[in-house]
Amino acid sequence: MTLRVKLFGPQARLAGRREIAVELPGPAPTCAELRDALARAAERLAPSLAASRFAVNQHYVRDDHPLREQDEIALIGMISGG
Amino acid sequence: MTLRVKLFGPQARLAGRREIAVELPGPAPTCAELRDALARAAERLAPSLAASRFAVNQHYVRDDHPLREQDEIALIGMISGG
Amino acid sequence: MDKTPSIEVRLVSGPVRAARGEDVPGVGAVVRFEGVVRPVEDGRPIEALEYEAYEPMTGRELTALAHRIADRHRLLAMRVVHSTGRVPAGAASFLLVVAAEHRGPAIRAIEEFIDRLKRDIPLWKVPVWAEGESPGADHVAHQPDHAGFA
Amino acid sequence: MDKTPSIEVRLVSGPVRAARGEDVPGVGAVVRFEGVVRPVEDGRPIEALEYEAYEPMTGRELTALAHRIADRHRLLAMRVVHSTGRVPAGAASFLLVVAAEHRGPAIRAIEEFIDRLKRDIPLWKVPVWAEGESPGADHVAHQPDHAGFA
Repeated sequence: MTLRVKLFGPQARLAGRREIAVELPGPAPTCAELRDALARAAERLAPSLAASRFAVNQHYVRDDHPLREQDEIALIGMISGG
Repeated sequence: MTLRVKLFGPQARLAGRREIAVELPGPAPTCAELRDALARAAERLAPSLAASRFAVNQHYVRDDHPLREQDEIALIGMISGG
Repeated sequence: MDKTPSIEVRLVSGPVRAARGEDVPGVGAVVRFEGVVRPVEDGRPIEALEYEAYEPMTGRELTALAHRIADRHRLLAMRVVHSTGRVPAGAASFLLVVAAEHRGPAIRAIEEFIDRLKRDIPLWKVPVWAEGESPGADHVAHQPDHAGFA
Repeated sequence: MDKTPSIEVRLVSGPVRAARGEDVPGVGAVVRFEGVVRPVEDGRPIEALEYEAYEPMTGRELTALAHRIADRHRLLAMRVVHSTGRVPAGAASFLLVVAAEHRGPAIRAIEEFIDRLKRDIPLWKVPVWAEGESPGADHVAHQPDHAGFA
């Protein structure tokens, strides 16, 4: 399935785009699998991925969270408010 | 000699006055001796004296500081700014 | 304190506060502390606190303390304002503003300044009890009212 | 920072700030934190920071955090304002005001809120380099300028 992941801030600059599409096999891939796929799809994101979290449909989820094609997925990393 | 000690805030209320005169023997009594004499001269001050300091001529001094009759002496205790 | 706190959260487009020409350059954190007179002292309602200083010693000691704290925490700016005389409940008697490059030193400077203030600076406060509240024997029994000292 | 800090100390007669009708009763300490955009990022001059949020998640997480901190420290009031978009150097991008009975919880609430903000809240900043500063390869090499995202 194709998952679309929103990018923000420095990670959007690193990837050169605000959204990235990733192909993942299986009916319900997890966030952990998405993380690995992102590192391959956008090399420049790789160093910041370990310290990043995912939000699915606007809520933080854990790495074992299963993903569906219609989910709104956001990569939340390199944050620094204040 | 006669020493005049300025009182402030709660200690002035406790003693019922803003200045108290204390008689002390000797040519150069110390602040420690003054403290003891104050406790006798104004019983209601006694509980707060151990945690009080003296200022002489507008500067904090130690307990062994020798006092002269013309000194401006202030009892600095029960302070609570802010 | 089982009341619900008043909470307001907003995202705004653009600055929360514009740049000010008079600011010291390089500031990253401004912390402002206001000490407010609470309406109760030792469990009894008060109208006000009456503050006393011992000038010029009080001002001199406050200034020396401000310099020590500013040096230790490498502050860029510091402002201290303290009341003397009568301050009604709900009003502020003390203002401390510090500016620093980073928030850690700014916050530590605030804490340390107030700790030192309460220990070392010749400043006193005396409660002015609310009307109808008779002064307790343990506080000002057979003492003249604070007004008698004015 | 070997400049002499700007230090001002004053004793004033009467309140430093008058009582305000709208205040929550019982307040003893009001602490206000302002986060200001510094003119340098990673050692290079910037013109501004560009803040991004992910709404409505950002506002919802900020509000939840405010309630958690207010409960834990028994605050009487809390106000949070954060910028999105461009904030020039010297301007404030973040304002946090807390009111509590005592200063300890107020100061701890400020510290804890900011720690959590930087760890948990979806907010990002991107430097807008000062004119004449070419972006370093380690930062934004062959990336479109942030304006390309607007």
